[in-house]
Formats: sequence, C-alpha cells, structure tokens
Amino acid sequence: MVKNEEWYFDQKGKRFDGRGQFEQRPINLKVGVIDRADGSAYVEWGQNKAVAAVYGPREMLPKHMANPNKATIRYFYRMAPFSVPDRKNPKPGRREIEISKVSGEALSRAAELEQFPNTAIDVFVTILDANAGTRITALLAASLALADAGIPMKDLVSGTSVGKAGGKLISDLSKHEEDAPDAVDLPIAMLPNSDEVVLMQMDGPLTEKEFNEILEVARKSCKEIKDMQVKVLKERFKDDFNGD
Amino acid sequence: MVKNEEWYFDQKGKRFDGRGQFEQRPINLKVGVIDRADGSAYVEWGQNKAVAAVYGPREMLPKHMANPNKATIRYFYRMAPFSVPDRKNPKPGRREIEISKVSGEALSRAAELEQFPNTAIDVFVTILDANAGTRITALLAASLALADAGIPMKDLVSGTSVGKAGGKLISDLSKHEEDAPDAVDLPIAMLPNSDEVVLMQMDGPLTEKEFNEILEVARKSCKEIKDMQVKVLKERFKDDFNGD
Amino acid sequence: MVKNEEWYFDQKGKRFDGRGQFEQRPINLKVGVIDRADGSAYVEWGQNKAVAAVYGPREMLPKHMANPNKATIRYFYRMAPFSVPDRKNPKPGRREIEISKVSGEALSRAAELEQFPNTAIDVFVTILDANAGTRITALLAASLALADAGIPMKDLVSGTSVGKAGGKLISDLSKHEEDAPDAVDLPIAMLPNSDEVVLMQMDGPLTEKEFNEILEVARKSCKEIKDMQVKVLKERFKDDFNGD
Amino acid sequence: MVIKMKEHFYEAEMVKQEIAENKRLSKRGFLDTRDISMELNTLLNADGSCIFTYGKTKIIAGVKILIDKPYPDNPDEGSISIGIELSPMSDPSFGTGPPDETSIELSRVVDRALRESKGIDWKKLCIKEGKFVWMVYVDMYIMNNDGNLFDACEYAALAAMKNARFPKIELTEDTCTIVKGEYENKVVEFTNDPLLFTFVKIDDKIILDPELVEEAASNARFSIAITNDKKMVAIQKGAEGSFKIDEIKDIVSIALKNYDVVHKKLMNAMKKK
Amino acid sequence: MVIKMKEHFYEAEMVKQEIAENKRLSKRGFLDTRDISMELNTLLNADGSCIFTYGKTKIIAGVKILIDKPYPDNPDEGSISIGIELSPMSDPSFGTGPPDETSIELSRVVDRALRESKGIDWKKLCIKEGKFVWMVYVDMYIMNNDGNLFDACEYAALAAMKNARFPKIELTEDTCTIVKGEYENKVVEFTNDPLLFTFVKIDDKIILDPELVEEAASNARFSIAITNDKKMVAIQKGAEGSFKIDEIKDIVSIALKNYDVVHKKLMNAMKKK
Amino acid sequence: MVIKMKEHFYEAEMVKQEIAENKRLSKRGFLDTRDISMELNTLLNADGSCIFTYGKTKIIAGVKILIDKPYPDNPDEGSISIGIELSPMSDPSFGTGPPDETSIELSRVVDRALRESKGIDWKKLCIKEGKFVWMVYVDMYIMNNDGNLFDACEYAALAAMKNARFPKIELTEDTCTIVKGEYENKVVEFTNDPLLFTFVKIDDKIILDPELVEEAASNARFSIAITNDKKMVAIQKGAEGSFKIDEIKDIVSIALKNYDVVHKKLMNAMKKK
Repeated sequence: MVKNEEWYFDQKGKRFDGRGQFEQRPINLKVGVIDRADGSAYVEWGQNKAVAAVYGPREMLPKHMANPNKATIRYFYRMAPFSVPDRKNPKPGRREIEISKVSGEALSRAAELEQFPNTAIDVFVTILDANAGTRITALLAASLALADAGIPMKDLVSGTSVGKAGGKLISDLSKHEEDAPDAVDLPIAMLPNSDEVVLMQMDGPLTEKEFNEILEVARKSCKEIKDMQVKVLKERFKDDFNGD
Repeated sequence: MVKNEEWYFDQKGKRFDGRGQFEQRPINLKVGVIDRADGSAYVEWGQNKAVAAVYGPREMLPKHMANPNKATIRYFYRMAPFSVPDRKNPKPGRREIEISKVSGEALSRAAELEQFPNTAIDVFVTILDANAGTRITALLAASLALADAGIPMKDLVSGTSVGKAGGKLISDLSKHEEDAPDAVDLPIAMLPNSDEVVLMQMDGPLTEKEFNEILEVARKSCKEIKDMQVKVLKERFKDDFNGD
Repeated sequence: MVKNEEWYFDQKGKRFDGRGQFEQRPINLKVGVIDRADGSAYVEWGQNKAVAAVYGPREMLPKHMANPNKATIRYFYRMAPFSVPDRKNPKPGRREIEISKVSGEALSRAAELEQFPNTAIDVFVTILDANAGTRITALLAASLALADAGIPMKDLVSGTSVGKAGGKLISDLSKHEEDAPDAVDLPIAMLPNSDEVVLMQMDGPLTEKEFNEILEVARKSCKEIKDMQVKVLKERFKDDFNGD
Repeated sequence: MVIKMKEHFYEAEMVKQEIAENKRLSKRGFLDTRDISMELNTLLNADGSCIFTYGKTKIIAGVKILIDKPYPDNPDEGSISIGIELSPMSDPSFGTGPPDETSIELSRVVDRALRESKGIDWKKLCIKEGKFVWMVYVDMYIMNNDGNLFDACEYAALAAMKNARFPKIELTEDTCTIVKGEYENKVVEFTNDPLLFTFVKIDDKIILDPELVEEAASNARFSIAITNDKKMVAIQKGAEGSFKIDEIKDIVSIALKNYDVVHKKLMNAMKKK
Repeated sequence: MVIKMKEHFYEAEMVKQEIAENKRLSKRGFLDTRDISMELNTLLNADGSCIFTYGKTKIIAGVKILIDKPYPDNPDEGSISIGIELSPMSDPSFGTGPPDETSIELSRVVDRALRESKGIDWKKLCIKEGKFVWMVYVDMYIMNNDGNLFDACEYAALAAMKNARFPKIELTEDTCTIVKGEYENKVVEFTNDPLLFTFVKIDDKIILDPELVEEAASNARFSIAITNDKKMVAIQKGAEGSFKIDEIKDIVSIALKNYDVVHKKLMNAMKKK
Repeated sequence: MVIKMKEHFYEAEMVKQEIAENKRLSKRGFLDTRDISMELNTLLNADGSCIFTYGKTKIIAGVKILIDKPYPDNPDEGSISIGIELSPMSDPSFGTGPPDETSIELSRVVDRALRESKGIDWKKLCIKEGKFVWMVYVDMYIMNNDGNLFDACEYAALAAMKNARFPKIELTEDTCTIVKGEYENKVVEFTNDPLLFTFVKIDDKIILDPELVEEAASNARFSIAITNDKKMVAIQKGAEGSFKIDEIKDIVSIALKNYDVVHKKLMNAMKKK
C-alpha cells in the first residue's frame, strides 16, 4: 500500500485503483456456505469479505420481546478483530450497533414477517476483511442468506455505496477514497422492484444537484447487483427453478 | 469562584456566601414538570437543581422481584455528567447506588405501599447542577413527584442538611463549607407530622452535645420545608383542595 | 522468602522446602465450618487454604437452565484478592472460570445427580491463601462439603498434583517448583474406588515414560488422601456411623 | 424515533385519519416546524448549557470542555463527544441500563450532523500539538419526549456548544490543568450551523418535525442535516418503512427550503436569553 | 442489614414476642454485645489478615498494601479501599454477580467509619510526593452471617489494618517496586480506633448488635461510629423503618457508653493471638 | 465439546449403536483423523490468516501482530493471545454475549497447547528490552461446527501463525510505530509444531477426532498436545464422564503414534496454497 498518495484521478480519469468513475469493484456472491445455518451466504466486494448466517424463524427469547403480529429480525453486524488495519476490540462498538439496527430495519421491509408472528429471525454477519463499504457487503450477504433460509421476501435487498472524492462523484468508494479530505460516503440499499430505498446514510457535504445525480447512479447499480443476486440464487435452487 | 479562601465566618458572623449560621439557601419547588410521567417535580436549592419523575404503580418486571404484600419503590438517583466541576462518568457509581438505596427506603416509609401489592413504583431523579446537598434536594423532588402521582402518603418526606464548618454548627452546608478541614455533613429526612427520621447519614466528628443541638435545628427546618412542599402541592391541586 | 534461588534438590535429594521426592505437604481437613450452608468444609494443604460451601439441591433459577433428568452442579472457584502475592482483581478471571468448569464436571461424576432432577447444587469455593495446587485443594474441600450436605455420592472425589521440577518427577509442586524452567504441573482428581480419573490437566513437557510413572504416584496419593477424607467425615458423623 | 406504544394506538389511528385528509392534529402544515425556546447557561457547573424546548419536546444539554491527549494520527486536533441519555424519567418506554441501540443511533446521527458539517475547526481545539487538546463533551437528557428527538437534540447541542465558554488553563511544558471556576472569553466556534431536519412517512404522506403520536403512526423516518451554505452534510434513513427515490429528492428540497426559517427561529431563541 | 427471609419468618415472630417481654432469645441484654475473637496474620500472602468472629458472625479480612500514584489534588496522601463481598458461600440470600446495593452500602458505611475518624494520617502513606503513595486494600469475605455485618466488618478491618505490615520497597528517582516476601517493621497506624455500633428497632424496642433473626424481625437500622475521644464520626440510618429524634439521641448516648467495653474486648482479642 | 442438543438425540443413539459394533457412521476407524485443507493469507488486513477445514468443521483464524509494552517481570519477552469466538453464526447452540465457560475453556486449552510447547522463543518477540515487544493475537471464528473444535482451532492457529508476517516498524529511542501495509520478511517461528489430539468416550469405547454427533453421544473428552520430539506438553480432560488410568495411558500412546500422520497432513495442506 502506498501511503499518503493524495490523488484520486489520473490524467485519463481513472481512479487510484484503476477503476472508472462509476465502476464498482468486482463482486463475488456465494450461497449456502454454513451447513448448520438455516440459510447462509458469502460475499466478496473488492477486498471486503462478509459471511452471513440466518437462523429462524425460531422461538423469540426472552418471550416478552416477541411481537404477536410478526417475526422480529435481529441483525448482528460484527467486524472480526483482524478485519481492519488496527486490531478491533472483539466487543461490539457503537458503530456496529447502529449499523445492525438500520440493516435489520432494511431487511424487515423485504421479508414477509407477518407470516411468522412471535418468532425471531436472527441474522449474523461477520466482516472478515474490510476496505470501505462493509455495511452494504454485509447486507447483500444477509439478504441472500435470508432467501437461502427460505424466508418469503417481497424482493431481495440490494445495495451499493456512492459518493464523492477528489472533487468528483464516484461509485463504490475504496478506503483510500473514503479518507479523501472532501470524501462523501453514501451507502444505500433498495428493493429494486418497487424502487424503494430501505437504507440510506450519508457523511459529508453534497449539493442537491450532486445528490440527485449520484442517486440515479445508485439506483442503476442496485438493479445490476440484484441481477447478480438472483443469478446466484437461481443456481443454488436450480432444481426448484427447473421444476417449475 | 475564589479559590482556597479558607474562611467560613466573617466578623459579623456571616458565612462565606453571606448567610447566617442557620440560614438555608433559597429553595424553589415546582410540581408537574414532565408531561409523560405519572408525577414529577423540580427543586432548586441554592445552586442545586433536581428533576424527579415517578412512574407507577406499574407491573414489576422481572416478576420474581415483586412483593406480594406491597409495592416496591425503586429509586434511581443519578448525577448528570455536567452537574459537577469535573465531568462525571455517566455510569452510576457506588455513591449514587448507596444514595438511591437509603432514599428509596426513606420514601417507602412515607408511601402507603400496602395498597398496591406486586407493583413497582419507579422514582427517577437527575441532578442537573450540584453544590452540596444534592441527595436531600433530590429527595424533596421525589417526595413531591410521588404526591403529584397521586400515591397515597402518610406524610410528605421533608429534609435538610445540617453540620459544621469553621468551628461552628451550621445549616445547609455549601460545597465551600463541605470542603472545610473540620466539616461535618449530616443529611436528614423526616416525616415531620410524626417526628420520624427516615434518612440520616453523617460524615465527620461531632460531640454528643453538638449532635443533639444540631438535630433540633434540623427538626425545625424539616417542618418549615414541609410547609413549602404543602403549599406548592396545594397550588398544583387548587381545584381539588377548593372542591373539598 | 529467599528470591531467585534456582535449586530444586539438595545433595541428599531433599527438595527446596525439605520434602522428599514424592512427599506431599501437610494436609488438614475440616468439615462443617459454615453454619448456614447445607454442607461446608475447610482444607489446608501446605500454605493453601480453601473454604467450600454447598447449597442445594435447590430450585434452579433461571428455570430454563434446569435439567429435567438430573441436578446441575454449579461450581464457583474464586481466589480472594489477598490470596496471592500480587492483589487479584476481585472480578473472576478466565482461569477461575475454566477451573470452575472442569471441577464442577469432576464433582458431577461423583454425585448421584439423577436423584434430584430440575434442581441446582451450588458449590462455592474461596481460596484464602495460595501456593500452587489450589484447584485440587478446592476440589477436596468441595467434595467434603458435598458429602457434608448429605448429597449421595458414588465415591468421594480425591485429588493431588504431580509433576516435575529440576529434572525429576515429584509430587505436589510448591510455587517455587511450579516456577522452575522445566516445571510440569499435572493436577488430577479421581474416584479412587473405581479408579476413575474425573479431572486432569497438564502444562509442560513430559515423555510418555515419565507420564506413566508419575500417574501411578498420583493414583496412590489419591487413595491416601481419600482415606483422610473418609476419616474426617466419619468423625463428623460419628453418631451416624456408630449407630450402624 | 418510531416508538410502538400500546397507549398511542388509538391516537395513532386518529393521526392517520387526519393525515389522510391532509391535516395534522396540531393544525400545523405538513412541512411546518414547531416553536423553539431555550434557556442558556443556567447550569453553573456546566461550561455551557441549554434547556431547549421544541414544541413540547424538552432537552437539557450540558457541555463540559476538558483537556485530553490528542490521537497520534491527529496530534493537533481536538474533538467533540455527543452523549444522549434516553432517561426513563421522560418516557415510560425508555429503560434503565446502558445505552441501547435506539439511543446509540440517536447520539450518532446527532454527532454526525454536527461533525460532518466541518463547521468546527478541530485545529482550533488544539492546546499544544501532540500533548493537549480540548475535548468538548455534550451530554443530553430528554426531559420530555413529544417527538422528533433527533432535531431537538441536534439544535440543543448546537446552541449549547455555541454558548459554552472555555475554561481557563495553566499550561507548562509538561502539564496542563484547568483553573476551576474561571473561564476564557472564548466560545466553541461553529461556522456553518448545521441543522437537522427529520421527516416521517405516514401511509404515503411525508411530514416534517413529527410529534410523538405522529411518530407512533409512522413507519419510516428520514433525517438530513443542512449547513448555512445549503450543503447536505449527513443523512439517516430509519425505521422499517421505505422511501421512493423521488420522495427522497422532495425531502431534500424541502429541508433546504426550510433551513433559513428554522435557523432564524433558533438564532432568535438564542438571543432572547 | 434487614434481611427478609422466609425461613426466618417463624423465628422472627418468636424474637418479637421475646422482645415484647424485654428479653432476647440469646439471653443477652438489649444493649449487650457479643464476644469477639480473632486470628491474626494466618494468611501468608496477605500483608495482614484477620479471621474475626463476633458471636457466630465470622469475617475474613485480608489486607494488601500496594504502591499507587497519588491523586493530583493530594500529591502527598495515600488512601484506603474497603471491599466487602457478600459471598453466596455464607448466606443463601446473597447472589453471585457484581456487588449489589446491599454490599455497596455495607462497604461504604464501613469505609466511612474508618476514614472519617481521621485516625489514619494520609500523609504517612506517602512514599514520594507526587509520584508514589501507599494504597491499603482491605477485602473482606463473610464466612458466616449471624447478623450485624456492619460492626463485625468494621472491627475486622480495623484489626487487620492495625496488624498489617508494610512491604519493603526499592525506590529510585522514577520507579518504586515492592520486594516480594519482605516487610518493613511498620504497621498501619490508627490513632483513634473508630468503632461502629449498630442498632435495630423491633416494634418499638431498640437493641444493640443484632443477630440474624433479630435483623429479620426488625424494620429499621442505625449505625454510628465512635472514636476513642468519644466523638461521633459517621452515621447511617438504614432500612424502611424510622426512628424518632429522641430515640436517636438515646442510641448515640448508649453507643458512647459502650465504646470502652467493646474497645477493650477488641484489644484483648487482638493481644491473645 | 460435548454439546447436548435435542436435535442430535436420535443421531446420537445411532452413533452409539454403530460404535457398539466397532463402526463409525463416517466409516472412519476409531483412531483415524479427518482430512485437512486450508487457504492461507487470503484476508488482507490480517497479518496472517488461515481458513481451515477439518472434515466439515471450518475455522477462520486471523493474526494481528501488535506492539505492546512488556510485563515488568519479563522485560525482554513478547507473548501470544488466543481468542476463540463461538459465533452463534455457526451453531444454533452458541449464544451472543460475552465468552462463556465453553469458549473460555476452548481458548485456554488451545492457548496452552501452543504456549507450553515452548516452540516459540518469547525473546525473539522482543523489539526493545523493557520498552517494546510483539504481541501475537490469534482470533478465531467457527464457521462450521462439525465437532472437534479443540484440534481444529489448534491446527488453524498454528498454521496461521507460522504464515503470519511481521509488520515493518519505525523505532526510535522512545517510540515504536507500525508502518501500515508494509511487512518484514519474517514469520512467527514455531520450532516444534505442537498438535492437539482430542478423544471422546462413547459408552466404553474411545475414538479420536469426533464429529459433532459423536460428541453428542459421548460423555467424556480427553485432549493431549504433542510436539514433534514426541513430548506431551498439555492435557485437558473435560465433560462429566471419566477415564480409567489405563485408558489414559492408551490415549497418550495413540496420540504419540498419530503425531506424524497428522503433522504431515497439516504440512501438506500448508504447502498446497
């Protein structure tokens, strides 16, 4: 890694890692990676690596937390101590708790929770390697694991990050770009079918014009990523799909 | 604030802040300050500021903590991080836990808890600004909030602090006096009607004679303060009182 | 205490503290030392001092932890802050938790737990003074306390430590020997009647030959110590034994 | 915060009916914000304080400005810390115990709105490079929760910080100590006054600055922080509902339009006291 | 400590009947204290220890004297720390887990009785001003609880400290380390021997030094610490009952009268061993 | 780990029947170990990593090598730290929350197997005596639990450490900092490759390297660590059952005989990638 190289675009408009302005890092999806889980998935997004497991619907304990109208998704986003340049304390921090909350809410919109009142659906995601964009990497894995577990879903949750670095709008910031002085990071998750945004966070200054422009980029990316998710699930359930 | 001024009485016998030997700081009582609480109160005592809220009687959770013979008062005395010269760690410390215990016991004597078996009455008091005497400031607020919540009470809990500084017995020590080398602080709470002491703590040396003398000062102060409490409750329930 | 004296055997083959190669430190057993416990015992083993108390069989709380087929032994091995050369943090550490687990498992083998389904048998052991060998000192005390509580047992749990220091196999390492560069510590607990090993741990290198040799020493010691345990229990229940 | 409370079920139904008829129970327009008032620096042990009311929502914010060691990465920068306690005092649905995910989200969103604005110059919080920097702690208590804690806390924190005084210090080569009870003639400078705007969605309608019953009736939340140069500096979408892309664009545009109105309200309330 | 235990309900009723007839189950007078005995310094890893019995109540107190940094406010003063574990070993009503309010109150009252006496000169616990001071840790375990843990723990802590030896140290300009296993010929000096006296009220009678069943029958507790110059140095009223002002005056007067008797008991027990 | 799981009750019964007929469900011999494979250093933020599979049991081990201060007792020695999270991800019987006694035992046994081998020279982990040493953190996650986590974690930790690179540092008189992203050409040296061998007892039969259902059918566990010079370096007997002295002697002898086989498996798997 070259340190302190504060440039973000070369003369040909290529980014630090050679990507084009709205080019995403390579994404690699895998479903069914943990035998004992009800559903599981593994996602690589550039250097980011996330494993997700789903257990449930199962009994909610303690019982007084159960919702009589629907299942409750409990989402645990955790970073392995070795997943970041400095060793992370294994105890979950406030950042992990916040990300778990908004990610669980995003998934809740997608799943048909009303079919399983009083139960819990536990979603565990561990980040093994991190380089900007882990919450979305995690959420893609979680969404695939949920589908793998056979939980009925209105739509898959798809997502990406967009933002800005070195004066230009870009897709899918790397850590290098996230550390730019003018960096804006805008993770977003959608249900592409219905054009619904189920997760959005943003750090750093954007004008309205920039925001509206980058939002359209994100919308398009989410659709593309969803196609990749569908493809991998189809392979997983090949027999079922063929059987139809 | 003038530092390290180690005097406690001037030539006219006035104290550092101009008060007479047994003169208390101004007290300001207000009832019904938190809309969503069952009862609430705000007390200023000199610089001390306490807000109290009462919730209950309500279901005791966890259930095995419930007392089948009466309601249980749970008292939470807490100091805001910004309420003291040094920032206080937001986590409750051992001092706060001890004060909560003896204050809750004091209130329990006053309230007709037998009328509400198996329930909890939760009393939350937060100190916003502190200058010696906060546990009694808190207890006055709690007692008013309990009355405001309509909990039947044998008597209002009233209280004050007495003690010694600069060689003389005094009422209502300020922080400056509490830091005197010979300081004695004696917080006391009473049910004035029945002359019952429900809270008493003391730090620092007193002779029996001094103790007996200062106790009578405290007894008188408690009665006076109770009159103030009654007055503010009467105003709060003006219509009810008039209606009788 | 003489510091840094790195010898383990003198010219006559005596150890640092004057003991012979397979000689144990003096052991002193006492049963029935805590009035309010269902059973209790006190064991001194050299400088080691352990007090054990047993409560139960009693209701298991929380209930969902109860085993419908048998009683559950919960073992709490704790070191007093003043029991070691440096002050120990009063909060139980990972070492104490591991020792509690394997010791509780050892006791579980001895006790007729099937007679008391759904209950808990709580075993509390506190080390007051420590000088190598506390887990076995604790387990002897716990075993006696269990018998004192009248819990039916297949056999008493007896135990000892064996190992190596200064190049030779030895019994019952002292702290001085435990700190030897080639130290091996092998705590072991048995049900001597049935020749069953219920606890064994080991740190440090041994050859198979050494291991087999020292194991026989341990087997013999366990039998001897069990005789001491039986003796003290007989005295405790003299009338019962005589009555037979 | 979308709070699910049984006691609000009936009221929430009423809210929905009114909203369906394009009305709010409070008679406010969908995009109107409530009145703001405050009492500044009434807490004497705090280095700054603000007792803040937004409609009937009431926040107490206290500031302590302490000396700290800088992070090795940023040896000449101080920082801020935002803590919000959802005291069980102010709302029966809040528990005792350590901060839960609800209060963590709230604290972090308020923190980001203030921090990402870059309106504080961290270097101005440096006392001595590599050795001593200022750490500005803002602790907040909810005294009454009538909805929209996000915006209320952010405004309260901003007002409290802008009026907080720096303690006087004694600085030597190796030590730096606060002179208790004495202050410098200097406050925390915030150059671009970031303001948070929180919207909720009730059925398919979007309203600004929800009250508690409106939150109970809603299923999605959107918060956006805007600075005085009309930049968006932080966003948080919350709760289990969703927004369409076009709804989000509308929200942003409304928030930008509302900035000046709310900023003026806030500045006026600040001047009064 | 007023412990509510079902198993003591019947006994508590008997206590009340006896008390009503001005008798105690133990045949003691209302204001008599129990016998004291102790074993000193039998725990070799402790810098001082006291296995203390007060009637059938039994406490193990261990002292560790460690090197610490002084507080900036008091650069030339050491301190003490009192920790009492209500071990579930000695009483089925005590739980495992971190100290609860009962053990916190107990520890803090014992701490105040010792600390507020000013019988220890904190400056004598200074090793090197601004750098190193002694911290005297007294940790106690209840080995048997037959009532009046307040007084028993306070006496045990006092006896243990008065007989604890200071470790030998090696001191350089910047370092201070304990030489393990070696001691100075110096103990913790307590000049005025504060003693705690705890009373409980059963119906309208007041008794000194309650046993466990008497505590179960009582509804109010009063503890007062007295020094050898007959000054009161600490008070704690506990439990849900109350005392009249005149009852409190009586209690104080009785405690003062009992000081010499109990002090002699304690000193005699200390000498024996 | 002997896990009592209802879902495994039926399978456990089948295991017992097979075992009684001297067969294993997996067709393995009683003393055969499963296949080993691994992917090394695929995690880029770790200083070393090993995704390890032992049959269907799968472990992810990540190494971070950090600068730390040495203990005063050993000013020229570094150390290792082994942390194993029984993530609820991989097994529905694992909980969230802090490590429980099961994961503490597992971590400590793996730690002892590695540490007591004395195969790492702690002095080689010294950067500057009295000031800076290396601390090697190995954190492991269970990705799939098909039994014998003890051996799988120990093998994974060993492989991860042996392939972990030391970060490049900048060292001055008083400071030592890691140069992020750059490495020395140096790995953690382990001279004697300690391997753990875990047996369980099912009725009166003893088998090596149990699968999960075999653990469910068993009632006693025995783990022994062996080094390449055929020394035993650590033992842990676990679970509520027992072993006869002679059974233990047999186990030791079998483990010693199996060392070379398993060591070769492990080294081969290490080379492949």
